[in-house]
Amino acid sequence: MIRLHRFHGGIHPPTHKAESTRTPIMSAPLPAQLTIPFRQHAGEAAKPVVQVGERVLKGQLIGEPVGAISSSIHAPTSGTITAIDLQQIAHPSALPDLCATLVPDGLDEWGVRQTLSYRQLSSDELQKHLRRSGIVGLGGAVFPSDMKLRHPIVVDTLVINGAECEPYITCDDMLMRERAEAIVRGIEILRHALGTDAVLIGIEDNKPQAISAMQRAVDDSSHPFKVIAVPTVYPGGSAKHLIKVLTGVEVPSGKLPTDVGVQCYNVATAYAVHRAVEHGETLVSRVVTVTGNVEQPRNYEALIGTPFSDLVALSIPKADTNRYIMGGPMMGVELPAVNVPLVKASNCVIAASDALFPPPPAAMPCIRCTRCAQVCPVELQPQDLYWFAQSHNFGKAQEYDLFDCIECGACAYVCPSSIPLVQYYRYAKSEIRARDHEKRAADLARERHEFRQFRIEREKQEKAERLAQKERAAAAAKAAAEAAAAIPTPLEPNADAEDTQQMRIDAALARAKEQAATAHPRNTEALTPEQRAEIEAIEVRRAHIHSLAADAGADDEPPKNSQGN
Amino acid sequence: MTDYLLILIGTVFVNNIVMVKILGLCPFMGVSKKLETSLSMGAATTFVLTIASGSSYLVNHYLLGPDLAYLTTLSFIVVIAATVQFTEMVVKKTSPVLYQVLGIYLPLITTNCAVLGIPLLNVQAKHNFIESLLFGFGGAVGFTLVMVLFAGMRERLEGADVPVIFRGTAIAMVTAGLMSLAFMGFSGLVK
Amino acid sequence: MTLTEMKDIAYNGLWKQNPGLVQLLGLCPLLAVSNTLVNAVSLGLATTMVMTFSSATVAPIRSYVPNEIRIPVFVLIIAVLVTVVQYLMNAYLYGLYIVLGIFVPLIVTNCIVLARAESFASKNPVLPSAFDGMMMGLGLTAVLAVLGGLREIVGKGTLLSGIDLLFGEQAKAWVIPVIPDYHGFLLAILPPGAFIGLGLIIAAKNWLDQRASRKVAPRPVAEVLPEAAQG
Amino acid sequence: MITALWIMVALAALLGMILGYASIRFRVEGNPLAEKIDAVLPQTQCGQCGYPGCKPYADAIAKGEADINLCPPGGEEGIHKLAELLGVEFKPFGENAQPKPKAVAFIDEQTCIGCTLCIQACPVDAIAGAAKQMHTIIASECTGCELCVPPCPVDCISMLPIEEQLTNWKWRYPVYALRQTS
Amino acid sequence: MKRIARSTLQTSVNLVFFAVIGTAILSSTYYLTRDTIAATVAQAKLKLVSQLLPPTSYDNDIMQDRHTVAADEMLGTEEATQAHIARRDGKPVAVVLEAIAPDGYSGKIALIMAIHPDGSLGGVRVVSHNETPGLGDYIDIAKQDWIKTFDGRSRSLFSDEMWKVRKDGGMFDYMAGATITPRAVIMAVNRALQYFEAHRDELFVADAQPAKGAAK
Amino acid sequence: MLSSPFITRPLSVDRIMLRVLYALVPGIALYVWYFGPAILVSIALAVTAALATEALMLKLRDRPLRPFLSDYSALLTGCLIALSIPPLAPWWLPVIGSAFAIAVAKHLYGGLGSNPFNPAMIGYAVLIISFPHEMTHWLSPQGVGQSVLSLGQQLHYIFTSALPAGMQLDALTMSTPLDTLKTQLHLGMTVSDIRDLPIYGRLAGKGSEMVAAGFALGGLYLLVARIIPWQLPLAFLGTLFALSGVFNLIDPTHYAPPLFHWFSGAAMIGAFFILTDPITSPTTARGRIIFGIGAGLLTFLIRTYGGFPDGVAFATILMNMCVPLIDTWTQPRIFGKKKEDKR
Ligand SMILES: Cc1cc2nc3c(=O)[nH]c(=O)nc-3n(C[C@H](O)[C@H](O)[C@H](O)COP(=O)(O)O)c2cc1C
Ligand SMILES: Cc1cc2nc3c(=O)[nH]c(=O)nc-3n(C[C@H](O)[C@H](O)[C@H](O)COP(=O)(O)O)c2cc1C
Ligand SMILES: Cc1cc2nc3c(=O)[nH]c(=O)nc-3n(C[C@H](O)[C@H](O)[C@H](O)COP(=O)(O)O)c2cc1C
Ligand SMILES: Cc1cc2nc3c(=O)[nH]c(=O)nc-3n(C[C@H](O)[C@H](O)[C@H](O)CO)c2cc1C
Ligand code: SF4
Ligand code: SF4
Ligand code: SF4
Ligand code: SF4
Ligand code: FES
Repeated sequence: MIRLHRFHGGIHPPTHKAESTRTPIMSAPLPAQLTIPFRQHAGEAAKPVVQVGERVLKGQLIGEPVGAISSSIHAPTSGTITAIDLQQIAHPSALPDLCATLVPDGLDEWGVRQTLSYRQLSSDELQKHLRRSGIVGLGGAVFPSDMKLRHPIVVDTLVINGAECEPYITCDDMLMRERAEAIVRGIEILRHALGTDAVLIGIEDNKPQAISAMQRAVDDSSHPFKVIAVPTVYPGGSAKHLIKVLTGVEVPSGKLPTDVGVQCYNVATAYAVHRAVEHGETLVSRVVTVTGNVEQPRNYEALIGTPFSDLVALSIPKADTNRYIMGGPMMGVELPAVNVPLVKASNCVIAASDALFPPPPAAMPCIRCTRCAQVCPVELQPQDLYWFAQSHNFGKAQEYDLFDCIECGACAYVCPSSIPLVQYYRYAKSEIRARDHEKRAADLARERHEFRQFRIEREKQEKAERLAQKERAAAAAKAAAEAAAAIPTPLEPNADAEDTQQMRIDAALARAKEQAATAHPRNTEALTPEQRAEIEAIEVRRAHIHSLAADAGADDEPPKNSQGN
Repeated sequence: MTDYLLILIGTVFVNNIVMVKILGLCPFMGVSKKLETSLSMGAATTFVLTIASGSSYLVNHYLLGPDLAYLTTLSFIVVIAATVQFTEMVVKKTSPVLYQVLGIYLPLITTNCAVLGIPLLNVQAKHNFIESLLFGFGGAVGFTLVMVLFAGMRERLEGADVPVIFRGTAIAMVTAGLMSLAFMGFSGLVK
Repeated sequence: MTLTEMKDIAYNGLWKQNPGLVQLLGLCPLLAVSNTLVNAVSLGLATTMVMTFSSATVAPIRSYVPNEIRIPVFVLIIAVLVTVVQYLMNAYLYGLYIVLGIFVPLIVTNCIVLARAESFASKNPVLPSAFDGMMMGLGLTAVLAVLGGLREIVGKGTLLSGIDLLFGEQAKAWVIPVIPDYHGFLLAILPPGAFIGLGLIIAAKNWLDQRASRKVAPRPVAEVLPEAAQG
Repeated sequence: MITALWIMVALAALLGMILGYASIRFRVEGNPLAEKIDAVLPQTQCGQCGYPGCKPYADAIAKGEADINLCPPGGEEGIHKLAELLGVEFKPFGENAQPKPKAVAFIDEQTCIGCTLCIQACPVDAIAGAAKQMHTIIASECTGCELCVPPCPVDCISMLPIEEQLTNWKWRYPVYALRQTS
Repeated sequence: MKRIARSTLQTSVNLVFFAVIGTAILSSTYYLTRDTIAATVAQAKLKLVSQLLPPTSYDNDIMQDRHTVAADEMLGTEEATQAHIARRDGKPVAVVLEAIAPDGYSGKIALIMAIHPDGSLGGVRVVSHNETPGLGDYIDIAKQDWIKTFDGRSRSLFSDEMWKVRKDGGMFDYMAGATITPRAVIMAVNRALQYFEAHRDELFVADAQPAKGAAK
Repeated sequence: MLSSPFITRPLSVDRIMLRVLYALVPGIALYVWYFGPAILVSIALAVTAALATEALMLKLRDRPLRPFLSDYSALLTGCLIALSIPPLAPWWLPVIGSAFAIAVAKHLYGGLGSNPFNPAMIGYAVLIISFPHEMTHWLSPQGVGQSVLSLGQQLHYIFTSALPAGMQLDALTMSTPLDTLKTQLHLGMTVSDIRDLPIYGRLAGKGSEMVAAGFALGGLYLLVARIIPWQLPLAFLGTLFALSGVFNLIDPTHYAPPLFHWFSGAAMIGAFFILTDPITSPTTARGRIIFGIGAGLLTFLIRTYGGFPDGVAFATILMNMCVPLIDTWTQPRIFGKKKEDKR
């Protein structure tokens, strides 16, 4: 038996899971129209690769990844792309984002499905396949799963996250109950790709059926995986905390689990991996819980892009429902409208009414009771973070480890003053990020400005020098002319034209020289590695600027010509 | 030995130079906005004050004597001013940031009443050399202590919903008042 | 020195840059000897005198003093002036001298005296300097008077107590019992009362400034900062 | 009286010597403070502060010649930072120097005649284009200083406020319910 | 090197210049006001004494007719003090003594008292004290007349038992809630009277002459 | 639009404060039992003044009245002030104390949650330095004083400061046990002699020891209900016990025993109700221990050597001054950070 560990804090809100686990997962019917956002994962949004009016097949690529952290987007069913434009999506900002609109033809016709035998695949090939298949973490962070296989450090433990700690959500629970065998196969693929020995499947002990289903599947598969019941406590499903509970290892602040040799995947992600590898199915659907203030709370397997309104209608919302929450009540976001589309991150939608989730009473000032600190799983001092955030003292907030906050909301849950703590933290975090961005822009601008001034100064000097030279030459010429009787002096304009020509060449030369000089900073002995790294970073930036400036300089030259003309 | 300890405790807490003797208030109010600044200012003052009380004892005892008592203030202040100016030059050279942060207050250490007040009180209390030094050092430590505590509170107050007309110096004054109220609790501890 | 210059200097000293309320300099005597109106005004006037003369002295010699001994020399001048005042008080106002105690010699280190010598007198000619010294001193005296009066009324219920120290026995009759049969609120007379009282006065000034600034309509850009518009 | 004079002479001579020595020995050159100030300024280089760019303004502040509330692009935030750095009180903007919303320049491509005047005005080389050709602004390099606007002979440059998008969206400050209901 | 030396010298000379002028001014003021100050100080003390002894009751220059009293435990003093003698027609009328009550509520209470040759008190005054304002400071004549209860009391008329506050069975009033202060004062005065009894002859030295030289 | 989380646990500031008020009930009941009902008048006066000042200040600051008047914090401040001053005091004493506490110590700082000093203790400190005379006349416990006043006579005294003809204030009041101890030690008595005086009971002052026990009982309820953290009372009472124990062992004739310290003065109410004010005490576990130890040390020093009979109030506000620094310097390790990583 494995020894379990504990983490500080945590809360025990009422779970409300029983309501939506009474009936099996139901396939949602094909909606009349699908809206597929191109940004459904962490990192860069995907780039559309289809045209409006184009017919697409189910599983066909419609958006391809851009850059390192990105993923693919696929058509959830066969049909016609009718628009690629800005549409409202499930985001707290209520701002629109780029989406494809797909009108299904009702055939649900699959495109090419490339199945693979994972044992023959290298980790690298598997990564490529997952990226092509649009597999992202379905535990909430939607981080591209292929990236999580790309790790420099040996990973010796694979943790599978079946905790599902948030109230109301049951999609993972139902998935484990009904498709345990497929999940185990997915886990085996991930294990193979990571090359780990130990696999720990952590499931909260309030899901006995899921635990036994998973145990049975593991036993049947005869893989040496361990299914472990972990104590029910929110946020026990947070990757770092689950790892702490299962292995006793604390992932250091600001580091990734892989840095301590552990990797963590959600059960639904494992299932999606299984479908992608062994059935060739790209990620076009997911299981989502519809619960809360509805007549028939249950789980649906629904296509990505399905309007939430369709799903909710299936479960029949009660009359007093007045808003909808995507995700759980602790970390979810309120939907700006009920017809926004289901995305890969949507594990749950809760119909809410004021009776179910009473609006919080007016916030009172913080009385420093530290109930928040007692429940914070990261052992932060939420009351201090709040104090700094509300007074815009961001430096101090950062000093007090604001960025270690996982926004779990446990603090706000217990706060007797009903302060929207998490919102303060999010506010402070976005401000700090924006400021960092501005700071970088300012540094860049300074360098560009300084470089420009340097260039102008140098050009002025050179011009002056040449003028002096010319005068000297003229004097010499005059003397010579006087000596050799009256020969007309050369015309000024001519000299000038020559001069500008010369000047350009000189400038280019000087620029090259200067670049050579700055590219190798002096004074580099006896530096710490950090300083070296910093210098290197600066060099990279500088080189970039110079190349830009050089371009601009090239553009600069014509004007001189025009003056000369 | 216990006498010396009592002098130290007495000057730091019971007869705290700022809160009870009401000396040295301008830097106390001026340089206490940030914890770090107040610590540095405290250190600079401690340095100057200890030297000032030692050297003024020497001046008073060996140079002036009872006949020239009327020169006390003049000679003390010249010695102190020179000490401060010297410290200023050294700080400016060695730590420009500290110099900037201490700003106008560094030359104003000269006019920190405590720096003259303590030597004068030393003369009044007929302290010997060691006692004078301890008195100066203790006074400065007391000064640093309250300034650091005060700075801590002011930093925290930054986030408070203080009525507009009280923001800044007014609430700082009130806080200083409540601090001196608290320091009255020490009264009688060392007679 | 033109009239507007004088007005500016006076306005700065008495209100805008008031030493006690805005610059927060010269706080020690301000807080320590403002327990009665008489003490407060006496020390204030003594300080004003010193400031006027010190500024007047510093201004003419300012260009002859090398930088590195600037402060010692200024302080020396101030110290001489203060000690002279001290002896005069000792000789002719003995009772008051005893009451004001150590704070008379401490005028030497009253920050505001040196601060004005440094920041004004060392950059301006004699007349404006002397006037500035006087106005700053009067500004401090005014705050001292308000604080002293306030503390005396709240603390003791009287005004002008101790006036006999200045004008002899017969002046005892001048003491005004503002609140008859008053219990006395000692807090006001003790150091905490001084701090809190000054805090309240500063707040009151803020309040007045706030009200005043609301009344003034925003002026057009060019008028406010002609230099900036040109630069 | 004579003794008094002698004592003071001796004291003064001694201290004078110490100070005279120290003033040479501990002399400092340059002003490291200006660089610290410059690091706080937004580097928009717009000259709204009345100085030809951020660095000159920083120098002026360091010398005590300029006030800290003259840089509108820095915002109140910037004044706070300067106040903190210099250990002085915060000072709000004057009525004539209020910050504007952030913007980038945009060249109307139809109107641009390619005169290159804007290129010469831009302090950070954020405009690309050749003579007699249409110019464009590298939006990511533009600091929004507006210096390119006045030189343009055909008024084709306009400042577009930076709009909020998903990528630069920020969480809002929670509205304090208490003050609302009052 | 030379630069340093020159600068050093220059600074020095400069500072000396100002110091000389300053000292000269200061010294002159001092010498000009010295006598006035001495007179004022004596006057102040005389005023205090006049509260203890009616000026009409003696005819000598009481400030000059004085001698030094060594520190004594009975007086509570730690340094030598001055005793002044009042005479009428050459005969001693009273001696003015300084005493200290060491055990006030907040430290020492300095007293001055006039004692007639018969051991009765001319009067007592508190010169300085740190008692709680509003509570223990009623011993100060500026606050209340309590201290006048000592007028005319003597040890020959009242036994030790009577030299207590009423609460402890003695004859002195007190203010409820502040008995420590009066206890200290009463005890100090009683002790001073005992000292007087023991040293009566030394105190009234017949040939006590006007002290030579002015007060410092 | 609201942001997550959308559910909260049903607890609120007013409920916390209300429970603290409930916890004061046993102490107050015993107070009435031993000293008569005058204290109830005092509480009523202080609470009324506190609420009125709170309302006035909220109005001046342009803040909503209802949520803040009904959070019971001003009520609690008023109660604690009334409990720390003599019950038979002129009416203006509790009124000035509460008004000062709420107006200056609380609202100038921004009201609930922002005040660095414990308002009640500031109120007490202002009163004791301004009106030492009124603040040192405590009612004798019933059966000890020479005479007893009826409730009517007490009310009459409170509002007019006039006693029934021929009665002396002294006959009704006495110094507190701590004060008496100090005075008598000053006069040369030994601790054991002093404790034979009629005003002393088994542990400390007659009557007042039981009141302290009542507060301790209420305090235990607060501990069990997790309204207050355990570190504060433990560190405070522990330090007080240890210090007085050591001194008592060394010299029992001049130093009172630990239990005497525990059950006299404001030690119990201080340990459970005053030091624990969440707003003015540290937020970290280690900080709370330091705070408690500091307060215990200062209380003992002031009681034994200082000028005031009890030191709890001054110890509290002196330690309040240190809270920001204590908090800054005792930040706990966070998840995933090693000790050395700490700033
Ligand atoms: C910026 C970023 C970079 C990451 N890089 C890696 C990586 O290189 N390798 C990896 O295995 N996981 C990586 N992850 C994923 C994390 O290990 C983690 O699984 C993921 O953030 C989801 O965690 P959950 O929300 O706790 O938040 C990265 C995550 C983020 C946000
Ligand atoms: C507060 C919090 C609670 C979480 N709860 C769960 C959970 O219950 N189940 C889960 O799979 N992931 C949960 N996550 C996300 C995990 O940290 C992590 O992102 C996920 O397990 C990584 O797997 P994936 O990349 O396959 O999604 C939670 C994250 C946070 C911050
Ligand atoms: C703050 C404070 C200051 C006090 N100051 C004095 C004082 O100056 N003189 C005094 O005799 N008692 C003073 N007391 C009172 C003593 O503590 C003590 O109660 C009193 O002297 C004993 O009087 P009783 O014997 O009449 O009860 C003070 C008490 C307190 C609380
Ligand atoms: C456990 C606890 C103890 C408290 N103790 C005090 C106290 O000692 N003094 C006080 O004025 N308020 C006290 N309060 C009330 C409230 O916190 C106090 O009025 C605030 O300091 C006002 O901002 C207490 C509240 C709680 C919950
Ligand atoms: S939201 Fe942040 S501060 Fe609050 S409990 Fe969670 S991790 Fe801690
Ligand atoms: S739970 Fe709320 S009231 Fe309590 S300390 Fe935390 S933020 Fe403040
Ligand atoms: S106003 Fe413009 S030029 Fe001046 S500092 Fe600010 S950004 Fe730089
Ligand atoms: S493009 Fe125009 S607005 Fe942008 S930085 Fe250049 S000059 Fe300024
Ligand atoms: S420090 Fe400025 S007057 Fe005392």
